[in-house]
Order: sequence, then structure tokens, then C-alpha cells
Amino acid sequence: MTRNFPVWPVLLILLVISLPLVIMYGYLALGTVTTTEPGELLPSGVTLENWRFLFDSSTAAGNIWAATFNTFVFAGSITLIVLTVSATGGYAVSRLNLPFRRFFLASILVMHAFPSVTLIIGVFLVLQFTGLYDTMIGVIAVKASLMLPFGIWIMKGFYDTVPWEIEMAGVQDGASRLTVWWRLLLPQVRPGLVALGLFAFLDGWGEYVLPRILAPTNDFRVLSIVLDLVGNPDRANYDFNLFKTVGVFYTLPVLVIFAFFQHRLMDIFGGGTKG
Amino acid sequence: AIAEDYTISVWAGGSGDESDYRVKAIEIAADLYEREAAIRGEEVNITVETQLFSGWDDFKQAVTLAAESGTAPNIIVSGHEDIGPWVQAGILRPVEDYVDFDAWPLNQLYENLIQVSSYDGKIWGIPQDAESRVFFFWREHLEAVGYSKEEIDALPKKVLDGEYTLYSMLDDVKKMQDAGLVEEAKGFMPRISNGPDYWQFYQSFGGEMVDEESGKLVFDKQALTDMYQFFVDAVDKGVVPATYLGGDWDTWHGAVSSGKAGAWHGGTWHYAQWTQKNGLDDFFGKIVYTLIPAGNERGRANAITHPLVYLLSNTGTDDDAALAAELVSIASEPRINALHAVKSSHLAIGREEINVPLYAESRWATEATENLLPHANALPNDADFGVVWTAMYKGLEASWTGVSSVADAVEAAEQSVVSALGDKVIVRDGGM
Amino acid sequence: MRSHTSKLGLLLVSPAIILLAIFFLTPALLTGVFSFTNMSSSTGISGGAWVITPNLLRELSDDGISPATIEALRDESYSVDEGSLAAARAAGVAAEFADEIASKLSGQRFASDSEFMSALKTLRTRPRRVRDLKLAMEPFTRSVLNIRFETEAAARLAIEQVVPDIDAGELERIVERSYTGWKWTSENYSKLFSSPETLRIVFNTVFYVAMTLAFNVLVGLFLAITTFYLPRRTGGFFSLIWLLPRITPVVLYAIMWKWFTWDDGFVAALAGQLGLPSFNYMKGSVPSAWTIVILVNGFIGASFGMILFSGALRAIPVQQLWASEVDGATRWQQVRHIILPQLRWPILFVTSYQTLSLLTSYQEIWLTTNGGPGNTTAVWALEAFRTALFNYSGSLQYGLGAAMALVLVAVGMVLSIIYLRLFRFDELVSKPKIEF
Amino acid sequence: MRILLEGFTKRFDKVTVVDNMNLEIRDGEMLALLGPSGCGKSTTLFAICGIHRIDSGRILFGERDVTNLPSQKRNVGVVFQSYALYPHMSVFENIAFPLKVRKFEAADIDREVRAIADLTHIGPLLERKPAQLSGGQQQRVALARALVRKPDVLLLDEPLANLDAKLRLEMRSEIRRIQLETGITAVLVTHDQVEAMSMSDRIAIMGQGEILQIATPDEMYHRPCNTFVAGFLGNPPIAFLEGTVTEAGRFRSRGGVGIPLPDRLASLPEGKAIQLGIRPEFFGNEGDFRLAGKVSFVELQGRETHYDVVVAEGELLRSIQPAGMCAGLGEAIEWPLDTEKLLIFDEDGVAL
Amino acid sequence: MRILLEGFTKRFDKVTVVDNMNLEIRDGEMLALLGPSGCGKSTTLFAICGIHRIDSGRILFGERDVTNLPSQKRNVGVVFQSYALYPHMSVFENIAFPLKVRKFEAADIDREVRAIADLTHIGPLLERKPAQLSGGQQQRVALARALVRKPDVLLLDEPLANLDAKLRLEMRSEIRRIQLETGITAVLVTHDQVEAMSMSDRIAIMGQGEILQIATPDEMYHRPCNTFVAGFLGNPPIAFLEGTVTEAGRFRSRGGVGIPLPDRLASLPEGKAIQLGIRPEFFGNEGDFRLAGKVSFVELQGRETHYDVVVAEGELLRSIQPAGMCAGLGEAIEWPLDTEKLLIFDEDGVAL
Ligand SMILES: Nc1ncnc2c1ncn2[C@@H]1O[C@H](COP(=O)(O)OP(=O)(O)OP(=O)(O)O)[C@@H](O)[C@H]1O
Ligand SMILES: Nc1ncnc2c1ncn2[C@@H]1O[C@H](COP(=O)(O)OP(=O)(O)OP(=O)(O)O)[C@@H](O)[C@H]1O
Ligand SMILES: [Mg+2]
Ligand SMILES: [Mg+2]
Repeated sequence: MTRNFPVWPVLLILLVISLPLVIMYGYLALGTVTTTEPGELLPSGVTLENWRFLFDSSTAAGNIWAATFNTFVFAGSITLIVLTVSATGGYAVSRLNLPFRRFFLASILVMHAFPSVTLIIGVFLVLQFTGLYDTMIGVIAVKASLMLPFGIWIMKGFYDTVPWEIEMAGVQDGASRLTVWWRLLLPQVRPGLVALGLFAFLDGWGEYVLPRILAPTNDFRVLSIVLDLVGNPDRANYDFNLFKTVGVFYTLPVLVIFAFFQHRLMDIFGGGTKG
Repeated sequence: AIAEDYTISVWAGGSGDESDYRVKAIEIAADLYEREAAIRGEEVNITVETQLFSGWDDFKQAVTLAAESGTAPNIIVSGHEDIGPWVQAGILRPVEDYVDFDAWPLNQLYENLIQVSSYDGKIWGIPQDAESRVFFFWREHLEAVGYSKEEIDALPKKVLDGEYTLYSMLDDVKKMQDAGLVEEAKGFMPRISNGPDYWQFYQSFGGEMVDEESGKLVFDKQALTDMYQFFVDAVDKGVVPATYLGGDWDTWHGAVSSGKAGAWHGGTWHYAQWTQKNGLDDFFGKIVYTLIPAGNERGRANAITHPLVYLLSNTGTDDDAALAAELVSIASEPRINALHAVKSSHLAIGREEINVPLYAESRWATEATENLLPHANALPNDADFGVVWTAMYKGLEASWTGVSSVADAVEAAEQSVVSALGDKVIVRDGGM
Repeated sequence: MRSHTSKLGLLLVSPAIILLAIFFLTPALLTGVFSFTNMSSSTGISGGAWVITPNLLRELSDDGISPATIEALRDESYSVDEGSLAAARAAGVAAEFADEIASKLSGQRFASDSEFMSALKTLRTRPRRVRDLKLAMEPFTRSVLNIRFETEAAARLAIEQVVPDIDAGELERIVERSYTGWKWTSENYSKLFSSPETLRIVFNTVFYVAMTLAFNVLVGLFLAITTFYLPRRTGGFFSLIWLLPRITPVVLYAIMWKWFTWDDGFVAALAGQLGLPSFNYMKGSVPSAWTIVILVNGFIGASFGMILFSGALRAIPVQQLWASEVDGATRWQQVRHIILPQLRWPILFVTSYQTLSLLTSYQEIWLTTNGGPGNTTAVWALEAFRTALFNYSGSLQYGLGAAMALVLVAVGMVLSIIYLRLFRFDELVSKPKIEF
Repeated sequence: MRILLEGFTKRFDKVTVVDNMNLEIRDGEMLALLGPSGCGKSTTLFAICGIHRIDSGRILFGERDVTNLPSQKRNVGVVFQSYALYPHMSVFENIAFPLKVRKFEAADIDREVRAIADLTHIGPLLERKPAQLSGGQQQRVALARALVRKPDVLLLDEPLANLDAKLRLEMRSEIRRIQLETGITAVLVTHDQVEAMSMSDRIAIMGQGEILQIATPDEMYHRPCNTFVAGFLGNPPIAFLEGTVTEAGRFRSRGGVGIPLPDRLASLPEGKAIQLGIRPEFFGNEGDFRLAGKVSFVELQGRETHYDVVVAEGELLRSIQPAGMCAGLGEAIEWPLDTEKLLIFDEDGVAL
Repeated sequence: MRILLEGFTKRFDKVTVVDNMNLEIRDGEMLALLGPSGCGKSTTLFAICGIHRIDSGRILFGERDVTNLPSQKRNVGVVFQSYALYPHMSVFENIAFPLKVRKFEAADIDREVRAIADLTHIGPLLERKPAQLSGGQQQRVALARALVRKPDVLLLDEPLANLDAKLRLEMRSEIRRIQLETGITAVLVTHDQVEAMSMSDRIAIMGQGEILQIATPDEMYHRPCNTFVAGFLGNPPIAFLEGTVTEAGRFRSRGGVGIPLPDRLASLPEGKAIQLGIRPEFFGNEGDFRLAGKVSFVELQGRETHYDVVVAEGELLRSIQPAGMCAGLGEAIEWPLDTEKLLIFDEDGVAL
């Protein structure tokens, strides 16, 4: 591509519309190592005090490492379920003869439109019937299920892009459809799996409402709950910078994942929409 | 004898580290109970499982859903206003069936607090703490606008008698502002979010929340109009911004505890925050506190207390409940309750508590108990009060910010209350 | 040829179907059911009981139930006689205690339970626990007041015992009114349709969705196109920045905006320095509140558009861009005539997908303006959520909330179906090519 | 292994794509299925290999009826146009895959793969991934994978279409060599006549879902059964002149060109409407009859030169001649026509 | 318009792709840039049309130095290999686009577009979208779009690569016709020798970023300047025999085949290492000298038959002969060799 256009006006506009984000995230980062009070424009007083919660479980953040571990387990399990079920379901829907396949696909698309959180009373009843209320397994199952329509649809899109010839070749080579799926198709949709996995993980990592409502007393505290706790201004020892620091700590793994896999994430709709 | 093992769970809402005695008191009670039993020759082992919730909304949601699934804690520490809906939903056991209110320590509890814990003719809960919502003035600023020391000390009395009204307050803070003592639009700093406080203003203008006679909820349009108008006037006067609501607590605490405002209102428990965290060293030297002044002749100076209560859920066996009730009763001993009261700057629940040295030494606690609590009333225990509550605040927000006129805001609030509750609410128009 | 159902296919979709049926379909159906009830936190979800309370009696007497009946029902008196003593013994009251009651209180009548309690407390053999005392008291009264009857029959029976000659109609009404659980009703919908508030929320929602959508699509487009033309690194930096809101936990993200726009926040402070009006932009005025709401959501959504558009842009063969340059098109003409027309489908897709997500999104608004000031920025989903699940005073109206949710579901479904048509859904489901 | 299709019919959603086709592929032969795009070549192939179910008819492999067997049980090797290599596997793994799913021993797999890799000349590439191979190499890998498990029949669906001109040439002989060396029965689907003619023992020309002619390449070139077949083979293509038999043994085109008919058809009745097929090599090289015309286009092709010659209003013949005998654009010429070799068809296009 | 590249150099990230190339394209001629994949043909084209900036050197259009002009200001028409039609515009809009961005009047646009559409025979297609066109039609649209604004020079980047064999044939003459009719200066990039030879006035053969030879097709076929060029032209390709001059006028290959040298080179010193280039048509048709060998491969191509003949261990000649004179696979033959036409190169491959 030729570069025969002036770059700087575009850059300037970009910069201006990005400014709120740059400022917010900039100050967020600054707040973690300074004693800046809310409302001060210029940061002041460098300190690492805000990060004490990492070693000291007596701060409002409690035992942060346990919560971090829990969050990993939580997001990881969700990712696992979403990936497995979407990988199998997406394949079946994309490639196999099923009764009501069209209907199923259409319903999956429609399910995007569900205001999922307002179904929560219903979800609660279901959990209660199944004895999963106030358990993390229940929350994981619910969260994973809510992501499923998205996951199946995305995976279906990816399967659709794999040439039929690959599969035909596999069948010719004597492999069963299951083998074909496992050995030939899955490796082909790896970008989709990776992107979906990342999305599921990020989504699970940030989930806040479900654990709060469906497992209120569970000892399995995830970071979003901790952050909410720390961020409750009604507390006597409320500390805005501690809140920001815990927030940054909470966001950090996500950022790392994101920085490493940005392009993988961008793939998410690789199979999804038509151009 | 055979050892009896019990597990008693306690959840407390809206609680943090400073108010952890809400649940710890039960642990202490359990320990005491075990010892008493041992002396009686019985072996009782009680495990107390505790859980603190920092917020209210999620706590109530958790309790409701847990109760629905039969896993509610044996003891719930919540606001008294939940008694109404929860009783109707069948979540609670009446505590009066399990403990003797004529015996120590329950027989020394304040009558009005027990009243607050009652619903439909039964006592459902045991008061856990009390507080009061207070009006504060910054002494130096008052002095600067012409009050003498004595006049300032007499202010609470003047407020109580209705001589000093909310509008007098506006005039004073305006003067402080004009004198440059406080910044523009910072003279008066009310609560930044919805809370029982705003019902005090409703009462200041003559509003009533419940009709004595019929027990029905009351929606007093006149009082509401006057109250909304008051805040609009305050904005017009320039002592509070039109865009005030929804601010940040941290900022607010910082401002009021360092004399950046002339007058404000808060809770008795804020004392702990200001003295411990915000570095307010000489509370009584710098601040004078009163009831919420009356707004006009219809109204009266008042305060609202929003006591928390120990409630017994219907989870578990009758024996569990009986033991839980026993523990709650022990936890209400003045000495044990004082731990909570003093640590979290709440007020006593019973007459004897004032004799507990820890409490007696706390000047704030004792003074506030004497000066404020007797004049405090509480929000109604009514299953439908939430509707009125929400409607009132929406209207306040709308008129305060100037989004709609006072009349329209009142109109809208009435609309939503009436459409939701029908004739379960009495709408009072005009003078009466 | 009729297609042969693939057994493997059934096996592979079954986990998905099971999970969706349990956690999606069932709750959705339940929500539909709830929307026709008056379910709330006071009625409970799983059902209720029959209780006659003093308050109820007051209401009933207002409703014209005969005073005699009311009186009888209100009666809480305790009487110690042969019958009640026998009942007490049968209920397991300790024999010693029963004997003492018989000997000391026989033939007496007590008007309230506190009176009876005081009397019992004078007895030597009374149980130590208050609870046991209370249990012992029960057989001596025929009061129905404040007793939870688990079945309607039990309630009816109890009332008939207290008021033997009760009028059948009255009995019916009393039993009905004493039920504490939820009841079937279509009131939720009529309430929704008749409330003037509804119209405003609808308007808010439409406004919110339209504006945020416009922001998302336009900014997403702008970002995608500019980052496409910019050198790789610079472009990468901006796409990174704009993806941040999407991956930041919403709790934190909301607080950052608060910090940014509060009356002591960055914008206000900056505006103050510049001599501009400085106030709480988030809640201070309706226009600024809307601006913030739209920006808060817009910044999250723009990255979605950016991702999709970037992908679509990269799918345009670079030769076409070369060709247009050779054809003499300026950069703007290239964007206008070559790029934008080819992004038509992605734009449509983003628009429709985002419409649906925005319609049902509430978290960001909830955590920032929470609908304020004065409910001016409240949208349908938020109202549904607050009605059903989130209320400081704890009175959660599940039924009404469910009805509101259902309205959303219906709107969402209609929209989805339109979109399915629009995107020629049929083309997305091609027939399997392997027929065995 | 002899393959037999009997009354094979295939419909897609009511549209009959192949109707009642009968086709025999002889043991060990390479049969080319040649035809225009969309005529049903691939459909036929997919029916043979068991990817499509057939709507009626039978398919026999030798004596075995495989009509209702899935692909996995048919033992056919297919090379797809796109090669369909498994991109995530190395060349070795690609070739080994059919053996692996059959649970061969590792040692056996290794031996077999190396043997077939030698045969297809890809021995040194075994560790590479398909993306690291050139088109021709990929082609060979696909072939090796199809052959490694010794299939009963090898099906090739336009195996050369994706290669560039030079490679195509090379792979043609390569594939043929391997087929001959292994002696496997093979079906080659193509729409390239050169490919069909140079690679196969017999050609089956398809049009619209039916087989028009099956014959050896030579026979088909020289004795096409109709104009469609005649037009399909030959490059530059055959030119047709429509006209009538004027007197015994003579033809007159619509444009008025008179040409003697070959001796063998001297007996055609006068006035019969016929078409003359004139291949470019019949015109301008040798022959008794001389035909005049005007050169309307010249194309140098190195060794040969190709001319378009207008012989009458709207009637154009093509001629191909060795390079050097240059006639210029627009030049009037009179060139010999080898009338004995002319192809004659009736008005419906059926060869006479 | 004459185009001149002077000392043109292009680097991509330090890799020099074209180094100091000088090239003149004469006014009104069609020059073919022929060369293997990756040799820099497209790079050269992109430099001419201004898509790439050049790293050093100058580009002149007539007398105008366009080196630093963006492509919008160069007035070149380009037809890309993939046509690069704008899929969302109708054919009319596609062709009109270059005029539209130049802000022509609607009436003028209409007139020009229709004129060029007539020239390219796509008049009836103007309302269609590119997706509704066949490959050949798309090709014409691309051509029309490139021509409509009367560019100074027309650049064609492998314009026929995506077409099938038959269409390719057709479009070759079509493009050439249009170029001749408009008299525009044109550069044709291709790696297909037949295309280059049949379409262009002159061919420039490129290898590794440099121009090896520029000449007319005929001259290049018959007098290639080196073995690379010789090998590049001709289908089937030329065969080479390496060896030495044994005695005046005789050659002996490594494998021991003795062949007389053409008269014009009789004077080569004895013992000089040389290479003989033998085109397939030199062998097996006519000539005085007879060469024995064994047929190792036969390929029928309808009108002609192509043979590979092993004349000695590891030495293979190709022969192409009219169909009919059938020699079988493995048959020992002795065929005439036209020694006078042989191409002779020195050991570095430079023509003698
Ligand atoms: N799955 C299908 N559903 C409907 N029609 C189909 C399907 N597959 C092929 N067809 C149709 O059947 C006809 C024959 O298709 P087939 O693929 O066999 O042609 P082909 O001869 O292989 O053509 P090509 O040379 O283009 O590959 C075509 O008209 C095609 O449109
Ligand atoms: N943008 C680029 N960045 C780096 N290297 C490039 C770029 N474009 C081309 N090259 C390299 O420059 C060399 C010449 O490329 P060019 O496209 O000119 O070849 P070509 O002769 O057109 O080949 P083909 O026939 O395959 O199109 C190749 O080695 C190629 O890899
Ligand atoms: Mg095909
Ligand atoms: Mg190129």
C-alpha cells in the first residue's frame, strides 16, 4: 500500500477520541503506585503501600491469592465446558445430518437475544431443583450454558470454513467420522478454539453478577467479588487507591493474555459472518 | 451425658470489619452457652458459621434465595424493614416464641426498638443495634457567622423546639459561603445517595409514613412537595449543586470531617469513620449535632433510626431455632452488645448498656443515646414500603436536578405508588 | 434423497442440548410462567401458606366481613378445661406439668398469650425453655391468629372450628385472602401497558440503543479504517487501547468512569481549571448523563465493530485498493467508493448484533448512573433487573420483573427473526456433503 | 478390480444430476471422465467412493455390491482437486494416516510410507508440512496418501487443475507412470482434453449427466461420435461448416464454400443437411483440394503458427502450421485441405 | 508514449528484488515481461504504475519524470491478475469509476463507457455485477476499466492466469486486438511463454530481478541468448546435451552421443565444453543426421504425439511428431535430427 497521504491529521483525531481511555487507564495505573486522592489532577506521593495486599491478607482484600486461584479455576472450568460443548455441538450442527438442524441453529441465534440475567429467578429454581444452588459448580454450569449459543455459533462458523474435501479425504482414508472430527477437523479449527477459549476465559474472569447471586455464601470467592468488597464506599476503611490496585491486579492476567493473544482474539469472527 | 452438637449459621448484611461483632457476638454467646451447659452437666458443642456481606442489596437477595432453597442461615442480621416481606413469605420464626422478653437481658431493651422489631402483633426479631441520623454543624463556621459559644451549645434545643428550621440552616450556610468559609455550593452537604435519611426530611415537613389507625402506608403529597421544594430552594440558594446526588463517599467523608461544609447530615456511626480514618481529632470541639430540624410548622425535628435486628429463619429444626434464639438472647447482654456499639459507633439497644464502662466511657455513644434515640422513629415494617421508597427517591432526584418540576415529580411519584399499591396506600393531599 | 440422521451427530449435540435445555430453556419457560404471577419476595417463589394476621383481619373488616367473624378470628384466648388438658397431654406436654396446670389453673380463661404465659410462669414444674413453654401453651387455645397452615384444607378446618357457623362465602373469601403465596394474574402486563413510566422507559431504551449503536458503528468503522491505513505498530497500539474496555472487569470499568466524571473527577477538575462548568457530569444533567451512558457503553462496543470491520477490511483483496489508486481515486474516494460499500454486510451484522446486546445490557448503566438523574437514563433491561432482583429495600417483584424480561425476549425474538431473514439464514445452513 | 455402475441415478433436491448411467471401468485401466463443468463428473466420482448415496442403481467393485457401504468400507483412494492434505500433519503423517486409522504397526507404516514416497519421488520431503511444499509436491503427497493403503480403485478429481502449465505437464506423465507401475484401476476426472487424452487408456465423455462416448483417446479424436465430442477434443478446436450435400460427394456450405466429401461418404443423398468438422491440422498442410480465404488472425507459438482464416462470410477455419511459413494478417491465401480426413456429422450433430 | 526505466532498484526490507534495471518500452508496442515466479515482474509493474516507491533510479513517461508521483497522477491503466473488479459496482460503474473520481460529467462518462464497452464487446453486460460474469467477461471489464480513461500506458499483470485453457486462448487474441486497435503502449507480465510469444511485439525475459534478453518472439525462440532463455521458451521444452567439441564440427555428449555441429559453428576449437540445445521439433521429423535411442514415454495429444527418447544413460531428448506415426513405449528408434537448427551454448550457458 502506498503511503501517499498525510498521517498526522488521522493520528490526531484518533488520539483525541482515544483520550478518555488513555487518561482513565493511565490514572488507573498511576493510582496503584501513588497516594493521589480522587479529584487531584496531578499524581502525588509515590508509594508501594497499595500493593501490600499481595502479601498481607489482613487488608480489605483478604487472601488475594486464594481468590486468584479460585478465579482461575472458575474461568478455567467455564472455558473447558464452553470449548468442549461448542466444539462437539458446532461440528454436529455444521457437518452432520440432524433432524431439526435448521431450527436448532436458528434458536441458537435467537438465544443471543435473551436478556440472560433476567432469567435468573428461573435459573435459581433450576439450580435449586438440581441441588446446585450456592455451589460453584452450579454457577459454572450456568455461566457456561449462557455462553453456549455464542460458542456453538462461532465454532459452527469455523467448521464451515474447513473444506469438505479434508473431511472427505479422511473418510476415504478409512477414518470414522469421530476420528475425522478429532484428528482432522479439530486441528483445523484451532484458531477458533483458541479465540473462543480466550473469550470464554476473559468472560469467566470478569463475571460478577452470577457468582454474587447464585453462590452468595460460597467460600469460593472470586476476584470480582473481592473487588466489589474492596470497592464498597460504605466501608470505614474504604481506600480508593487500594481499590484501583486490586482492580489492576485483577485485570493484569487478562491484560497479559490479551497482549499475547490479541491477534488470536481478533480471529473470533473468522468463521462467523459473511463479508 | 451425650454430647449435643449444633451448627448455627449467622449472616449479617451491610457489614464490614468494624461491625464484625454482629456475628462475633453470637460466637461469644455460644461460648457462654457451652460453659453454662457444662456447669449444668450437659455437653453442648456449638459451631458458629458466620458470613458478612458488605452490601445490602446482594445480602437481601442472597437471604431471599437461600431461604427459598431451604439453606438460609439460622440467624439473619438485617434491617428491621425486612420483617414485613419476610414474615409474609414465611421465612422467619417469631422470636417471641423462643425467648422470654420478660427476662434478662431482653427485659431491659428499649421499648421502641422492640416495637420496631414487631410486625402483625408478634415480635420477630431482637434489636441488634441502634443508630440515629443526625444533623451536624461546623462550630467554627457558625461562630464566624455570628453565633456565640452558648448559642451554639443551645442549638440542639432550638432545633428540638422547632425554632431553628431547615430554612434557618440554609440561611446560615449561605452566610458561611458568602463569608468565604466554605466553597461555593458546598455549604450544605446532604447524603449523596438514597437512604432512610431522606425520609427524615419528609417528616420534617410533616410527612407520615404510616397511618396510626389503619396501619396503612401514607403518601403525603404536601410533605413531599415541601421537601422536594426545600432541596430545590437549597440549589437555588447556591448552597448545594443541582448535580449533587450520586457523588463519591470518600470525597464526602473527607469534606465534612475537615470543615469544608457548613452543615450536613449523616449517621451516628460516621463518628468512627471521621475520628479514626479522616483524622478528626476534637469531634465535640469542632462539631455540634442536632436532630434533623423541622422544615415548616407542619413538621417536627426528628431522627430516624434504622436498627438492625437478629432474626430467626425457619431453616433447621425447632431445636436449632431454640438454641439460635438462646444465643441471640445472650448476645443482647449489655456487655456483649457494647462491644459492637462502641467499635462501630452504634447506639445501645437497652437501658442497662449505658452502665457498661466501655460504653459509658464513649462520650459520643452515651450522649447520642440520650439526646437522639428517644426522638427517633423507624421506617415502617411493611411488605410494600419498598415501592414508596423507590418512588420517593426518583422524584427527589428528578426535582433536585431540575429534570422535572417539583409538582411533576410529586405527580410521577404518586402515579407509580398508586399504580403499584392501589388502595393499600393512603394518599394524603393538601393539609390533611 | 432423505437425509439419514447421524447418530454421531445426536451424540455430539446432546451435551449442548441438555445444557441449553436445563439452563436456558427451562429458566426461560419459568420466566414466562412467572410473568403471569404476582410473585415477589413477600410471596416467595415456591409457594405460600394460609395465615390470618391482625393486619389481614383489619383489611377483611374493611372489606365487609361480618364483625362477629372477625371477632372470633381475632380471639386469642386460652382456656384450661378437660378438652384442652387432654389435647395438651396428647401433644406430649410433660405429665407432671399438665397435672400442675390441671390442679392450679383448671377452669380459667386467659385473654392473651402473655396473660397465660405469666400464669404458667408461676408454676413450679414448668419447662425451663421458653420454647417448650410455648409449645405447651398451644393446645389450650383454638386461636388461628398468626398460624401458618400449610394447606388450604387445614386453614379452612381451623377457621370452621373457631367460627363454626361461618357463612360459606365469607369462609371462601377469608381463605383466599389469607394465602401468602403468589397468585396467577395478568396484572403485570396491564400495569406495564398502563403506566406512563413505561412509555418513558421505552423511549429511553430506544434512544440509548440508537445512540450507542451509532457510536459503536461509526467509531468502530473509523478505528478499523484508520488502523488499516496506519503503520502496523501505530494501528496496533490503537486497537489495543480500544480493546481494553472490553476486557476490563465491568466493576472496575464503571468506577473508572465515575472517577473520570464525578464532581471531583478528572473532567470536572479539568473543566474547573479551564473555567468551564464543573460538576458531576455523570449525574449532573440529563444531557451529560446521557453522553456518559452512551460513551461508557460505546467505548465497549466500538471494539466489537473494530474487530469485525478490520477482519472484513483485510478480506478486501489489496489489488482492489491498488486498482482504485491507479484509477485515480484519492484516499477518501477509496474509502467512500471501494471500502465502505464492501463493508455493508459487516456493518449490518454489527448493527443487528449490537442492537440485541444493547437491548439487554444494563450492567454498565447500573454501575454508573444507575438510571439517574431521576430515572432519565433508565432503560428497560435495567428496570427489569432492578424490579426483579435489585432493590435496597429488599422487596423484589419477581413477577413484574419477569414480565418485563419477557417483553424484552419478545422484542429480541422478533428482531432476531428479521435479522435471520436479512442475512439469508438459509445460506448459512448448507446440506452436509457426506451423505453416509 | 473392475468397477461397474449400473443404472446409477443421482438427484439433488429433485434435480436429477445423473440419470441412469451405466459405466464399466476395466480392471487396471485408467479411465478419463471428460466433460464440461457441471456435467456430473464429480458426482459420479463421489458415488463411486461412497461420499454420496445414490438414488437408484448399483455399484459393483469386482463382484462385491458396495452400493450401501460407507466410504470407510470401500477401499478407494481419492485425490481431490485441492489435494485436501491435512495441513497440520507432516507429509509422513499425511501419508501414514490411512494406515494409522487401520491400526497398522508403526514399523509397517514406516515401511509402507517410505516405499510409496519413493514411488512418488517425495522421499526427502517427509518431514515437511504441506504448506512448505510446492503445488506439484503437494499433488504427489496426495497421490501417495491415496495409494499407500493399496486401494481397489484410485479416483482422481481434476488432480492437475491447480497446477501451473509446466507442472501440469510434468505431473501428467508422473501420475500415468505411477498408475502403470502399480497397475491400479483408476478414474480420472478432468475437463481438460489434453489431460484426458495424454493420460488415459480410455476416455468417457460426459455431457449433462450422461455418457456420450467411451473410447480410446485416439479413436475419440479421429472418430468422435458427435459434434459435441469432436468440439471437445482438439486444440486449437475443430471448426465446423454447416451446409448441404449438393451432388454426390460434394458439399456446399451456407456461405457458399464448396468442398468434396471424403470417399467413404460419397454416397450421401443429395440435399442432406450435414456439418463438416475441419481440424486445424487438416487445413494448410497437405491435401489435394485447395481452399481460398483471408487470414484474419495470426498467432505465433514458437514452433508453430496458428491462423484463423475466413473462407466465407461468417465461416472461419483454423489452421496450424510449423513456424516459418509466414502468412501475414489480412493476406489472401489458398491452402490445401485434407478432405479425406474430414469429419462429417448430420444436422443433429451425430457422426456419419 | 515511451516508457523508460533508468537504474530502477527496488528493495523490500533490505532484500534487493530488482537491481539497477534499465528498460525501454517503445511507444505503441506491447512488451511482454516474461520470467519465472518471484523474479520481480510484478515489482517492476508496480513501480511503473506507482503502487511501489522505487529505491533508486528514474521512471520517465515520455519526457515526464514520474518517479515521485503517486499512482493517481500517473495515468496508467492496470489489469490485475485477479481483475480486482469492484464487486459491489455494476459493470458500468466499474468502468465509470476512473472517470467518476476525475469528476467527469455524467453524459461524458456514459459516452466513454459505452464506447469502450463496445470495443471490448461487453456492451450488453453493463448492468450486471461482476459476480454474474464469467471469467472472460470479467477480464474484459477489467480491461475496459483500465482503458476508459485513455491511459498513457496499459499494464497487464498476468491477465490470463485465472482463465481456463479455452478462454485463455480466446482472450489472448482479444487483448492483442484491442491493444492494436487503440495503439496504446502496453506491458504484459506473464510467466507463460506461449502467452508472451503470441501476444507481444517484443519479449523481455527476466530472471532474478534482471532483464536477460529483449527481442521479438521469433528471434527469441530461434536465437535465445542463453540456456535459461532457451529453456524458458518452447513446449515441450528444449532438451540440452552437455559435452565437448571432439573434432572440428563434431560434438560428443557426456553420455557418448556424437552429433555433427551446424556449419556456422564448425570453427569451434576442439575440446571446448559446450551445450547443445535440441528442440523437440528438431528431432524425429526431418534432417540428415540420424540419432538412435529408446522411447521412454509417449503422450498422445490428438493431433500430435510427444515422445521422450533416451539417447544415452541420463540423456533424454524430446520429440514431437504428427499423430499417427506411432512408436510404442520402449521401442528402439532411429530418428532424423535437424543438426543445422541446433542451438549451441558455451559451458556458462551463453549462446555461441
Ligand atoms: N450438493 C449439491 N446440491 C445440489 N446440487 C449439486 C450438489 N453438488 C453438485 N450439484 C449440481 O450437480 C451438477 C453436477 O455437479 P458436479 O460437481 O458433479 O459437476 P462436475 O462435472 O464435477 O463439474 P466441475 O467440472 O465444475 O467440477 C451441477 O449442476 C451442480 O450444480
Ligand atoms: N511486499 C513485499 N515484501 C517483501 N518481499 C516482497 C514483497 N513483494 C514481493 N516481494 C518479493 O520480491 C520478489 C519479486 O516479487 P514479484 O511479485 O515481483 O515476483 P513476480 O515475478 O511477479 O512473481 P509471480 O510470477 O509469482 O507473480 C519475490 O521474491 C517476493 O518474495
Ligand atoms: Mg467437479
Ligand atoms: Mg506477480
